[in-house]
Amino acid sequence: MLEPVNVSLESLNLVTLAPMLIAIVGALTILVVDLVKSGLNKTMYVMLSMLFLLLDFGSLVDFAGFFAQNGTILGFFDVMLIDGLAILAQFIIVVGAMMFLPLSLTSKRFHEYSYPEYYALFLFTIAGLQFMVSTDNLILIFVGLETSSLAIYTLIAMHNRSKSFEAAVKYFTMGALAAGFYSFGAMVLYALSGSVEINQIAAVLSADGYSNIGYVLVGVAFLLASFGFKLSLVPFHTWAPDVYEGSSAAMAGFISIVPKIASFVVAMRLFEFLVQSGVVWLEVTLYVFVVVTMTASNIWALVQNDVKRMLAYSSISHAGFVMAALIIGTTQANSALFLYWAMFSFTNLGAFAMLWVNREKSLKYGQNSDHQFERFSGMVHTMPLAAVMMGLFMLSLAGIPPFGIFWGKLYMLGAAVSGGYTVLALIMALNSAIAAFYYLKLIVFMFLKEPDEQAHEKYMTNASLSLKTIIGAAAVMTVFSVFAVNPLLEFITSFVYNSGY
Amino acid sequence: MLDNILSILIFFPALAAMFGFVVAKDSIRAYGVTVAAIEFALSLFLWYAYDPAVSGMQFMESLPLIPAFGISYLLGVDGISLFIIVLAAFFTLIGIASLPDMKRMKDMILTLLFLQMTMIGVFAALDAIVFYVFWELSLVPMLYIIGAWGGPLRIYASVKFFLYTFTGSLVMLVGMLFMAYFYHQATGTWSFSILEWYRLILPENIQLWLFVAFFLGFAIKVPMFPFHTWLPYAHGQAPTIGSVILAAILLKMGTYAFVRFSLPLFPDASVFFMMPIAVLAIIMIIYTAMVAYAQEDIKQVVAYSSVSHMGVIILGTFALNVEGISGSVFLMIAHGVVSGALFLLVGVIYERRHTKMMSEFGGLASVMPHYATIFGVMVMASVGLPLTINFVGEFLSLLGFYQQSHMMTLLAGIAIIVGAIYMLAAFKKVFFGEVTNEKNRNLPDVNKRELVALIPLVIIAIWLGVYPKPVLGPINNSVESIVQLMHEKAVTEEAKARIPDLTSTIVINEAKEETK
Amino acid sequence: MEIGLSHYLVLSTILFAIGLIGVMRRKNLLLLFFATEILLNSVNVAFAAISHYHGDLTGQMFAFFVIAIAASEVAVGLGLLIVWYKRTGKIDLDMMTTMRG
Amino acid sequence: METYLYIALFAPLVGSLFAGLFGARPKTIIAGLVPTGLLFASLVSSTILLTHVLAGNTVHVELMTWMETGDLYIPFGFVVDQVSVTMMMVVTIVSTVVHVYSIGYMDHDKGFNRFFSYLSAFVFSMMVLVMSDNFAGLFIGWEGVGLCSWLLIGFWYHKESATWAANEAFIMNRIADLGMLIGIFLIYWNTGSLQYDQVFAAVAGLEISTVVWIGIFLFIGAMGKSAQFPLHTWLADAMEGPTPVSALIHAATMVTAGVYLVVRANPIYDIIPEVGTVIASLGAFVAMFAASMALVNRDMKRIIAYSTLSQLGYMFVAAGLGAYWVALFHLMAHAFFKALLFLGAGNVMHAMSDELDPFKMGGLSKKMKGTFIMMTVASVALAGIYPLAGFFSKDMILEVAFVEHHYILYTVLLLTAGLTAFYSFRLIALIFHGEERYKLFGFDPHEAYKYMLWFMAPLAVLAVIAGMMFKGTYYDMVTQLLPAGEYHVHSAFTYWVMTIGTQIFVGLAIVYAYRKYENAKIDKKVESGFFYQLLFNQYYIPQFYEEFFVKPYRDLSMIFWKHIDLKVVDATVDMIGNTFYKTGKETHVMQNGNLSTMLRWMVAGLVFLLVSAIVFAKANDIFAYMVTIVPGLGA
Repeated sequence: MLEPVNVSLESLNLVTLAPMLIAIVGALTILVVDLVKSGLNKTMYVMLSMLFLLLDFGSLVDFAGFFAQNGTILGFFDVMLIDGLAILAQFIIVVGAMMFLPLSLTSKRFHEYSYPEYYALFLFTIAGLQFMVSTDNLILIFVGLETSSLAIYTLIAMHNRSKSFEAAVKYFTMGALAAGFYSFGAMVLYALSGSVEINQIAAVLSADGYSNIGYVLVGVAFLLASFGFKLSLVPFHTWAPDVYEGSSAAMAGFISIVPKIASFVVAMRLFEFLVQSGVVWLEVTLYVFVVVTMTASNIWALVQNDVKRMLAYSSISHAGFVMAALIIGTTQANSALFLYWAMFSFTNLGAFAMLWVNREKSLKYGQNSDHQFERFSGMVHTMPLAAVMMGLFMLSLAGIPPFGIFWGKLYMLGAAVSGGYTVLALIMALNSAIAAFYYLKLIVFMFLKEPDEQAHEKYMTNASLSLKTIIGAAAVMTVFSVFAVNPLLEFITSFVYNSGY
Repeated sequence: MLDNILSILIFFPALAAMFGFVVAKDSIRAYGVTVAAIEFALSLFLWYAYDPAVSGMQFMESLPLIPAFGISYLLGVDGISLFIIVLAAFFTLIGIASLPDMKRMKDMILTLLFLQMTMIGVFAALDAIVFYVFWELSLVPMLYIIGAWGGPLRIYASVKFFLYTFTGSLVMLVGMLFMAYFYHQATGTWSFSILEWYRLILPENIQLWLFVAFFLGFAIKVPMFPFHTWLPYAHGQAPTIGSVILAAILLKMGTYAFVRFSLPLFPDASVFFMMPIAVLAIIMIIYTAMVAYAQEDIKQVVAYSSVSHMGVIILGTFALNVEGISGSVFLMIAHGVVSGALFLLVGVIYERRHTKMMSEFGGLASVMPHYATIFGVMVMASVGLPLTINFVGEFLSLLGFYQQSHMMTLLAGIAIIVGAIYMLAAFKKVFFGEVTNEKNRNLPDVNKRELVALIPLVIIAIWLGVYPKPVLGPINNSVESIVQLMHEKAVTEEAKARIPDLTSTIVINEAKEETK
Repeated sequence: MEIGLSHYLVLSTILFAIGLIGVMRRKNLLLLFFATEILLNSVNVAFAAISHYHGDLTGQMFAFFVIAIAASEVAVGLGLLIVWYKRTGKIDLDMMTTMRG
Repeated sequence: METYLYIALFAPLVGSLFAGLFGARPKTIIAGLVPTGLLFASLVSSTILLTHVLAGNTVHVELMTWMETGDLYIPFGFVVDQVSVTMMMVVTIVSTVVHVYSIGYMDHDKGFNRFFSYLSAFVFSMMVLVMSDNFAGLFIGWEGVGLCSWLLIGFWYHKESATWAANEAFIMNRIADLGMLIGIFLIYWNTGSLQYDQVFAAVAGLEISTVVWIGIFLFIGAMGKSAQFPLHTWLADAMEGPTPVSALIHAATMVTAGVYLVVRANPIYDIIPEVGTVIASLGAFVAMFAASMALVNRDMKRIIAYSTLSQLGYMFVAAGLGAYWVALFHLMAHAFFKALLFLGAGNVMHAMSDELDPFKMGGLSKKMKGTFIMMTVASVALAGIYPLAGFFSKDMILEVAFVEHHYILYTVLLLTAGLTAFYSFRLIALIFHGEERYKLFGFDPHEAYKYMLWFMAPLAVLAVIAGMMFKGTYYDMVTQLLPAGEYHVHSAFTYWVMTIGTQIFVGLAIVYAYRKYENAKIDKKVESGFFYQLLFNQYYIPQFYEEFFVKPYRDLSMIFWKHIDLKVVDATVDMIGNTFYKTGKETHVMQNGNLSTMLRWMVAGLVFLLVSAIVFAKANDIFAYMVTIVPGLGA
């Protein structure tokens, strides 16, 4: 006989769902509006979505204040877990979404933006990701993950080019496989511990003294494979370049930042307690993953002919770099992860937005991809300001001080050094040097080469005021990041520390 | 004004460069010259206001930048950095003033102004991270200058320059983070302030590792053998102005950093690595001098000669006594003046003939007598003739190192022989003999614009050779305090013995000052 | 012989292995989707069995969610497949290699 | 007195700068007259200082600080004492004469103004060298004269041989300067100062081995400037410069700087007589060695250059044996008659349109009476015939060697004296006597300007009387500073035998030279002989240097550049970069765009993880199993 359900509404603490609900309601509202009156202009949908994201953001600010005072909040059958990590990650997710959404206000018409469903799916993605980070329940993580992923597959496909369909199919199929890995891994852990709550699994395992270490490792291996896919660790990274190439630059930039931070948070929740409890295998494996991911993707990025594809590999490399935080596992490292990603968001936003404004409607004859390096030849002569901006973003990506990513890199290296991972720090540092080469390659094309006279390329054909504003904001953030670092760092550190990481 | 003069010196050119985007192309040179002149005047004012009797930092500025990680915007100059700052301002001025007409003049001038910011920043920074920021940032304008206005291999050269130095400095960055970590361990707070670090006494084995990490960054920048190969490419491909700034100022960053970081932070490691580094320095001196002798391109001769001279600077630095370090710091300035001038001179002929191959020339002394005279003066300064600026530095550097090792100094002293060989051979090939190439028959002598740059350099080269005291005095005071610091910090017996104790000397000097 | 937990787990593992092999071998997109479904459903078997073994409903709940997600995946996947088929007339994986390197 | 000191020192500098102002312009007579006038002022000042010193005073001034760092303190300090005033007199007298002479000699040269600028600059450097009160200041002058020597040897820079000789001179001197520099370092680190007085006071307290090293290194410096073996080759090549330059720099003044250094550093060398003996031996060797090369040479200027070299050897014998005042005395006397000889040679060259081969001359005494007389006087003085200057100074050196019981040295020097007389009068005979062979070659010789001859006259007078008149005064003055030492053979009989014997020997050599070369017969058989060839080719030493130093250096440089720098050092750097790039190129095909491959990579990754996890978890079991199946693996 089942016990009668007896749950008090207060203990449910439904307010913990507020941020995600706002996004979901926003998505539904858009759909409803479309039902009532179809054929509305995309600007309306963009701004509507922006409003909901702003509300979402507002609720997060509220949570942040609450967390700062009272600490972690549980809710909804203790499934929701609003701790510092959740709030930080949601900030990055929502702010990232708000920065990328206006990129749909292009001056050229693109198929997908005229559909309201696009915006609804976009908001669903955000909601899914928010769920993912604010729980330690494996089921909810799975649901959040799949919600966001399925929406993203569709968003990519909506770009309506043969390459984007190919990208979507590839992403989708591999995603399905990763989902299989995830569920199998979760199943193994559930079998071992009888729970799907990460903290309970941890408690059971350590009470048990990790006697079934072999099975634990099998479960962790499956989960690692699954998140390896999401975080694009080599060799689970193969989707990334193709998906970046196949989707629009705006979408690619979004994929490079927002879903990844969610996966990082889950990975932190999942793996760090294992690393901390002395599962050497995981530490070694992660170490190998970090080093291989950074190095291999850097090496592959060297040989790319397309800027967007190069940036795809670069994103993989950055993800690998940040993964180091999971091995180091100190508060400093985990804070560095968020700092790095916040800085990376702005720079990468700028870089992809720059690609986006240079996008032609269709490929010219003889072109294999949209953003070949040759297109940028001598850009400084024709569009000096744009070239300078792009140069800034590339320098920041390369980790040249005082631009944004440098500070993240500095802090992460500092964490590695303080954590005793000297060799890792050196490998990370030297990888930055390799990476500098391909970022420089674009700078070389833009600044050092003469423009190709025959091409008569037009830059910035896709630019509009909102795109320019976004790029300007990204550039300002990138250049003056040094002033933002301290408040950010203090904020992040206190949140991470108070969440017990 | 005086409280913030360093900030003004650093950011004035950068701001001016930003405003410069608005200035019309035909007026940009005047704008650039004016800005650089103001900057130079400011730097002279800095020199004027600098109290030479004080050995410590002056005009300090402090502003917490990232207090959570101990990074602050900390500036200051002492006798060691003061003159390089003045030199940087000076070279930017004459560099812009003597700029030949070229394509995209505006970009060049604005880039130079940005470069000036980074150069002055490096030498004024007292916080390791701020130092690192300017250190790395200086690569960017230089990359552009070499890459956009350079010769046929310019892209290869500029990218190589960038990546090589970048790689080295990343290792250095890890070293800096380590240093901060140890500071954190010792005191419980984060700090990247060099002055704070000075107070930290590290065990020897840690010193050794950190020394190596810093060394890699500095050695590539200097560049020391065997990390020097980017330099000939960079110089060979760079436009005149690029080579001038690179040789005169940018290379000094490495040697300056040795004095600022390696010596006072790691006195025991400095003693430990003294001999290996001296061996490298001697290889640099002799080997690159021989390579310079084999060159066919006059600019490459000067480029390799730079490496050779940097060897003497390194040697003087690692003499670890006042004479040697003062000499090496002085030689930094001297080499800046002389190699800068030589690159300018090569630029003069390149602009006329668009070739730098020595075989294309010959007998120029009769065609361009003024040019030959100035070139001759600089060649003599380069080979270290007494009463020229280089001699003071080389003499003191070698003299200093002689205390540490007789044989090494004897070998290093070969510098004065091999230096004469390649320089005189090159001078002979270009200027002496009959005019064989018809194209050289009617070359115009140096014009006013070029003289504006060259005459001051000649004057400096001789003035400071005859009367180095205004520069050597402040340098000496600051170096004395560094050497004393090293002596006090040294852990091992050997280091204590190798680094002289100046307590008595300093007391005497203070007494002297008081009686004055 | 009584059917115990281990039997279910072995069955699940075998099914998962079959799914994996299918994922690796299949060149037909539709069959590939079948293989992923097998993967997910093999896990469902295990979840149900473990849930029963622990006497805890969470596992079954997980299984339900997996079923739901599998269903939506099929919806999205088939949608993509149809569009792809409309554009190219093929659902062969080897044709889908315009992006590489 | 200080004013005179500054005038003596800086007047040449002012003259040099003044002439330098006109450097690139066509000839202006004023560019020659002003430096000459200023030099005369310098001469007058020096003379006044000389009287001051003769009165037993010295002048010591400190102009300003030069270098000051750490414990090092080097001022621009100048001292006029007995030794330096001697040198100052020599320098100013000879250079004044040479300046005036050059106004005539360089009359038609394009580089007239430039020449005077260089020449005066040289005098300034030389004055710094001799007047400095410390080793660093000495080194300034040392290098300064080197620079001027370089400028003046290569004065006719369009001539390949001239510029080559200039560079050779500079570089050879640099080699020696390194020794000098090391000597200075040694002095500084052991005595804590570079001031002569402090160093000499402290040097007695040093370990003897240190002093030996100091002495050796300083002498290496002296060897370069004074062109002692094996650094002697540059001097003969330096004759590419204009002849007044040869007279002033490469005979009278600069090349004697080495001797001056040893004399100046006498307190050091006094402590280490062993080194002194080595110096003396080398000096004697060089004296003979150079004289032997002079015997057969067919280049007028080179013959005189070898003679200079030989005489420098004499001076080093004296200095090495501790007879510093004798060395200095011979230096002075030699300066006068050797400068005279060179200037005479310059006249001959002018007359013969720069022809240098004396075999193409002959019988010039008729056309050039003044020159003939002066050169003969100079040669007689050089040969050491009583009562000319050479007799007093050079025979004194022979006596020194004898008295100090260095009989081998004595014998060598005696033989060399004969050789000296022989080659000197071989030259005189070939140039001025015999048939007028120049007619065959179409020359039309003419005597030099009158004023040139007039201004050579003081030198001629000095060459005649310097020994006779000044020896006593000089001795009294100089020995106030230098160790006194009367070198008299104890027995009067021996003395007279020696003196008269030497005179006769020298006289015979002169007569033989006249007899043999009056008619400029060339003995083919002798010429093809081994010794003749050996001497004519300067013992093949230049060839040896070319073959074993210059060429290997050039080749090694090429190898270093082309093969080491580019192919090893740089290639390594590029290889590291290329390795990454190539690895990328090779492996990025794994991203072949095929979905199946991608999925397989994912599964492969999973399998890898699983396998490693299992291996890790079961490591102990697996190891145990391995031990059982492979016995002997050890536990």
